[in-house]
Amino acid sequence: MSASPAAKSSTRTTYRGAIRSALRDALQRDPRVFLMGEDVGRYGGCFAVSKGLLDEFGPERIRDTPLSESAFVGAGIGAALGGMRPIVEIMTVNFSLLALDQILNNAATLLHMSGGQLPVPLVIRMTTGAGRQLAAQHSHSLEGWYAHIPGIKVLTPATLEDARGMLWTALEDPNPVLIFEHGGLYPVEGELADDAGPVEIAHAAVRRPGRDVSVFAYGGTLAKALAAADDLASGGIEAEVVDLRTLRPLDTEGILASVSRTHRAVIVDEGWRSGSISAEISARITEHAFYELDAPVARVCSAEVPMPYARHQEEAALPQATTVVETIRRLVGGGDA
Amino acid sequence: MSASPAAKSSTRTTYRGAIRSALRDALQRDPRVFLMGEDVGRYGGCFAVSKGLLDEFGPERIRDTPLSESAFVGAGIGAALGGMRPIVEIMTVNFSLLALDQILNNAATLLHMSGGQLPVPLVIRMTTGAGRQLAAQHSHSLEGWYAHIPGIKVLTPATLEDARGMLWTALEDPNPVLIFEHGGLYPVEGELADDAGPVEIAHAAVRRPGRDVSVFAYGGTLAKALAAADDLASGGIEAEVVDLRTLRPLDTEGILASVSRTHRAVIVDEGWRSGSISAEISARITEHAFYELDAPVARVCSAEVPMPYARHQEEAALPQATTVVETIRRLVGGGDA
Amino acid sequence: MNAAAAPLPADVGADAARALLREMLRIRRLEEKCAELYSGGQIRGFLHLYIGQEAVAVGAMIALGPDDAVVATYREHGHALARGISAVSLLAEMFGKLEGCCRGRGGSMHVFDAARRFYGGNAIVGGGLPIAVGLALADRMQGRRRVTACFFGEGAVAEGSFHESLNLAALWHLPVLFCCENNLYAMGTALALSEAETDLCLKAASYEIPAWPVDGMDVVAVADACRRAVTAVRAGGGPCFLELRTYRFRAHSMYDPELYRTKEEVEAWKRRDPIPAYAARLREAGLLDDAGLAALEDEIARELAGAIERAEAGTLEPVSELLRFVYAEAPAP
Amino acid sequence: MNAAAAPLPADVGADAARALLREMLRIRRLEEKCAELYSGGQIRGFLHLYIGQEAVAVGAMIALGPDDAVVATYREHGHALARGISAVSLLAEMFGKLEGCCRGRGGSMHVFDAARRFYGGNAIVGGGLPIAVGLALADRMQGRRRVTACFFGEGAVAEGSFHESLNLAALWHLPVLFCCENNLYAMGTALALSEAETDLCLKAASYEIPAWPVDGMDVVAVADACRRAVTAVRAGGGPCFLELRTYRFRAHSMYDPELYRTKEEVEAWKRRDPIPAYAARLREAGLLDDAGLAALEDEIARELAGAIERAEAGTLEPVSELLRFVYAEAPAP
Ligand SMILES: Cc1ncc(C[n+]2csc(CCOP(=O)(O)OP(=O)(O)O)c2C)c(N)n1
Ligand SMILES: Cc1ncc(C[n+]2csc(CCOP(=O)(O)OP(=O)(O)O)c2C)c(N)n1
Ligand SMILES: [Mg+2]
Ligand SMILES: [Mg+2]
Repeated sequence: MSASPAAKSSTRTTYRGAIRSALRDALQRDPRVFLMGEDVGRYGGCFAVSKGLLDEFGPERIRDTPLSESAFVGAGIGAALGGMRPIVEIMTVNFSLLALDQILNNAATLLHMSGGQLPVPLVIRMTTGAGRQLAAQHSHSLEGWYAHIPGIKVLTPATLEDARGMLWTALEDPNPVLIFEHGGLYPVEGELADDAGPVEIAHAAVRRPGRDVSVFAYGGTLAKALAAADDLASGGIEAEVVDLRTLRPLDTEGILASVSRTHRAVIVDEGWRSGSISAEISARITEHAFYELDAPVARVCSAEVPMPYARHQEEAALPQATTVVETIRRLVGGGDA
Repeated sequence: MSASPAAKSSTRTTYRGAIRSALRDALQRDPRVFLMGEDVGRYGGCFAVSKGLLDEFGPERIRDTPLSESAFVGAGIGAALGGMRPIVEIMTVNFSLLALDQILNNAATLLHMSGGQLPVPLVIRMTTGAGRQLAAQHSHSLEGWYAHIPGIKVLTPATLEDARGMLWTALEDPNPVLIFEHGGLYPVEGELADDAGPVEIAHAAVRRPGRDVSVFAYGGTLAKALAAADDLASGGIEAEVVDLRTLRPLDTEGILASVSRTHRAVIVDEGWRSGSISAEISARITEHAFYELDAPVARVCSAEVPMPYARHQEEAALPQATTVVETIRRLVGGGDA
Repeated sequence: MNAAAAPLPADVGADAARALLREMLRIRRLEEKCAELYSGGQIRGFLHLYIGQEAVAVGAMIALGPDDAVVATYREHGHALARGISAVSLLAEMFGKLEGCCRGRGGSMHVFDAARRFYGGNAIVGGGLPIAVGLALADRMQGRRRVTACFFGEGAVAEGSFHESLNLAALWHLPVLFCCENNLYAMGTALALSEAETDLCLKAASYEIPAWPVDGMDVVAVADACRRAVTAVRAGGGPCFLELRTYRFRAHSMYDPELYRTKEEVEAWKRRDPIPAYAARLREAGLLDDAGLAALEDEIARELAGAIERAEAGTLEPVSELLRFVYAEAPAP
Repeated sequence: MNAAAAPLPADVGADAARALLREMLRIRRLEEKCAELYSGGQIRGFLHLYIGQEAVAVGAMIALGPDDAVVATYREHGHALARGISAVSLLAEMFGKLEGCCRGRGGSMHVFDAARRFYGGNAIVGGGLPIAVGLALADRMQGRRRVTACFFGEGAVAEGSFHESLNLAALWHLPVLFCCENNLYAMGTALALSEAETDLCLKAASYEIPAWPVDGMDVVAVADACRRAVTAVRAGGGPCFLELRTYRFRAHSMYDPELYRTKEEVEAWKRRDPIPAYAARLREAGLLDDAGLAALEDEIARELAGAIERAEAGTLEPVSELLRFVYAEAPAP
């Protein structure tokens, strides 16, 4: 673990692989860390993220749980209170509703209502998002919705670096941290520095600078925003793509800094439009940068519909790069989005 | 039940009484209607809303349930599918998280994902809100959060007429309808027409006209908005107070109509600020009426904190008429809110 | 009479006895096609095959009448077919076509058919149980002598909704038949790793629900047990619980590398395959011969080929209709 | 030896025996004061009195060591006092004062004391059980021979979290002592209206958890049962479940009109009041006389008067600190 001379070398891996090595790393570094969730062990993880970890760390630290989302999330809270550093995996966000009482009424409140006595250093990971024809009960994107809850942090890694580094940072955070991994990202490949380590989680990141419009995206929508920016660039519009990274607490300053450069903003959000995190971002921009805006803030969100199975309907329901392009063209062209 | 000559007469009652008579009325009118929930029967309802109904309608139709929020809400869905018109009472919104999977994954999706085959004519009532020193786990205002979910409707009666009339309308609606009753409103007294009947739920209502600023409120915040408007009027500022009434679907047109009259908007919302329904309203106003606005849309929300027990801290955490007044003064005075 | 050794379910004629074989075979062959179609990319999303468990759905469905209701899980092709939903309607659904039973919106995991009182197709483990309780409550309150059969895997037993639902059904004496298909695994989690008490009938007993285990690889045993249970439930005695001991021969879904069980274990269970076992019994009883079986296979192959062709020829729901039925278009009946 | 008739818990000396009475009396008198203070508006929000159930908390707490953990509900004044949280800290909390154990943020329903491993004060029925399981898991994984005692009412038994938690604790052999305080009502809902099977120990048995009923009106029986159970749990045998049969003499909370039970029923239970019953046994054993009792009452009255005075003199948390501790200020230890 010491800084090696080969520190600048990198390895080709996937988002999945980056999370797996982050897990392995955490388990090696801190004996208080353990992973618990449905099928994280013998099955190898529903999305193969934890494959191999059971053999390496044994069933005490890689704990297959019964189908009991409420109990094992609550047990994660209790274990955190008891001095452990649990990583609880909820297989997908769709099942997290069964544990929401524990998350909102306990994890998020214990420190405050105990007058500062009881920090809950718990990490909850879950897969989120649509795009794989999994239909109405398996396609939710609720990370923006979770960001409503004070007392928790909400992280949405969109890159390999963040997939690798956010877990470490989350484990060092004394608060309950929810990490949403977009299911569509697991197979995404890229280079990852061999010495990739923890990343700060307080700031949004400009993934592509531009002067004409700010495009805010996160997790599964970042790639769409970048594709849209590429497309627009060929038409002479320079979009600045900002990866929000953390949905709670939002990096308001980072958002405003970008808007103050571009004077236009679009948010690309896989959540249902009404009451989405994109609404919050829009509201904050209006509140703080109203007089800087050359056009109303626009949103590209999911259609407000339980996700249909059929591919063409799912595509129609989700934000797409093409919709982002059209929206920005309208915005920069001067019309309302 | 025929239109009587005394139709214009009215009776002094409470918000609680209005709901009780709406329940009684529904139970009398339609044999498919029944009420089910914790302590709705023998106890008389946690907030005495259903007091007396067990004696009148018997235990088949006034069903005390075990403490099993997930099962009895799901049973409400099933009973609706089976031809009944269930009214499920979740004692308070705080416990509704235990039933959220049933609400979001079943009630809200069944019609769409079955291709239109399975409407779910279910009414779920629950108490919401803070203000009675019930602390962090008993003070949530999640109605705006629920409004994120497509497939359900969200009603927030603020007046006696709506408390009396929305239940009827909800029962005639083929969709799952959630009615949030603010706990602080139950004892509020007023006159209610003896022939008060169903009310439409598609539109917001102007409760006090004004030309200088639109104040949007609902449920428990309406009275605060009206109080603020009174106060402001003495200083020459005429606030138009709009009662949103229904949080999903939002009456966008009604909201915009008011803003186009006043050119300024404030939303008063008991939810936590980030990701609240007030953010959605702000975003919509920006999207549709940006060029009409003389000032950025402002929000007065709850502090983002698990609600503390101590009275002074609870008061500090909640939106208050005084904060609304200050916000509007700043807004109309020309500064940012 | 030893039910497990009986050639036919009690009181069932020769044609009905053969029909049990046909139904099991239809499910088997349809799902084998599904696996191919999935590899070919025509079916997508999650696909959970029922292969190995056919005796359960087929045996149970003959115990139900047309007015009874069925609630199932994401592993419900077998139940849907056995309940009378056509292969073409099912396949078109999996192809995402408008002609599918749910307009292509549900796919493999969400099969619904209101006319047949087939209420899903629920993809949240344990999510269907409260709904079954409610359907039964509606029947009870409306004085209808109907039964709601609720199918779920043994993995669901650990969920809170199982506990709440069984208690509610028992407390209110509701006409629910709880059919727990114990195929020993929930994804990769063996029953002993998910339940402190692995005798599932004992669990049911803790709600005072009569419960008994059934050999789920024996369609006759399943049919007899379900008919007995349905009779008791319909008579107003409250819910019953059956533990149907079975096994899935295929992976949990098309993504599953099956790291958690041995080939030997799978092979051992395959030797108890309910279809050849039942076919042999029909032969012994003189109700089936080689020609009869060949004819049956042929009939099913033709049915499925036709169904696939028609499903493929189906249309796509117009994108303009994406938002239809988020809310109902007409008052509820 | 018949435990119910024993004058003292086994192996407990005279002082300790008298301490049991003192603790029960402290709780009783404190809560009587709370009721007054509520009427006077000094305590607000929901207030759930433990009066009638004191033998449970007092008997159970003496079975625990300082390293063990306690999880309780919104009806937890008794547990908090018996665990060593001071009356002044508790009262200041109920007055909403900074000097309260939670800075006045929790109030009556949310008493916490990290130093005493007192983890609430949970106001969601059933919400504490999973947390207790996790605390026990942490102890197990860190090789500490500690026990977590988890208190909840019989109403919680219907919740899904009860089921999931008992299963998890049993499956993983975790050191949890589940203390179910069966006071026969959940608000206004009698046990028979909420459970199909009202024998709660049978329910626990369905997770293979050893369970036995205890006379919760008898502090000696409670203490003996808890010590036996704690010994088993600490030895690594996995969880135990105790059904502590008790009764609350007062309304559910200060708002409850008590329509659901008769005065006669309440009176009948009051004749089994654990405090006079135990006092009588101490007298019989020669450990208490009139003067002793009067001295005790006096001592408690003085303690409480002092505590109220100090709590009243407490300060209010500055409004500027409202947002403190929404997130932690320092890394977790
Ligand atoms: C609440 C919930 N948690 C997790 C999942 C993911 N999942 C889908 S099927 C399954 C296994 C269920 O096993 P079982 O109930 O035995 O049914 P089987 O698949 O064996 O038919 C799991 C864990 C889910 N769909 N819902
Ligand atoms: C999940 C949930 N549902 C409902 C309530 C409202 N409620 C508070 S206490 C209570 C009764 C609980 O009864 P029991 O568990 O027997 O405990 P007791 O009050 O008798 O001590 C109810 C229904 C709640 N706090 N949490
Ligand atoms: Mg299974
Ligand atoms: Mg009780």
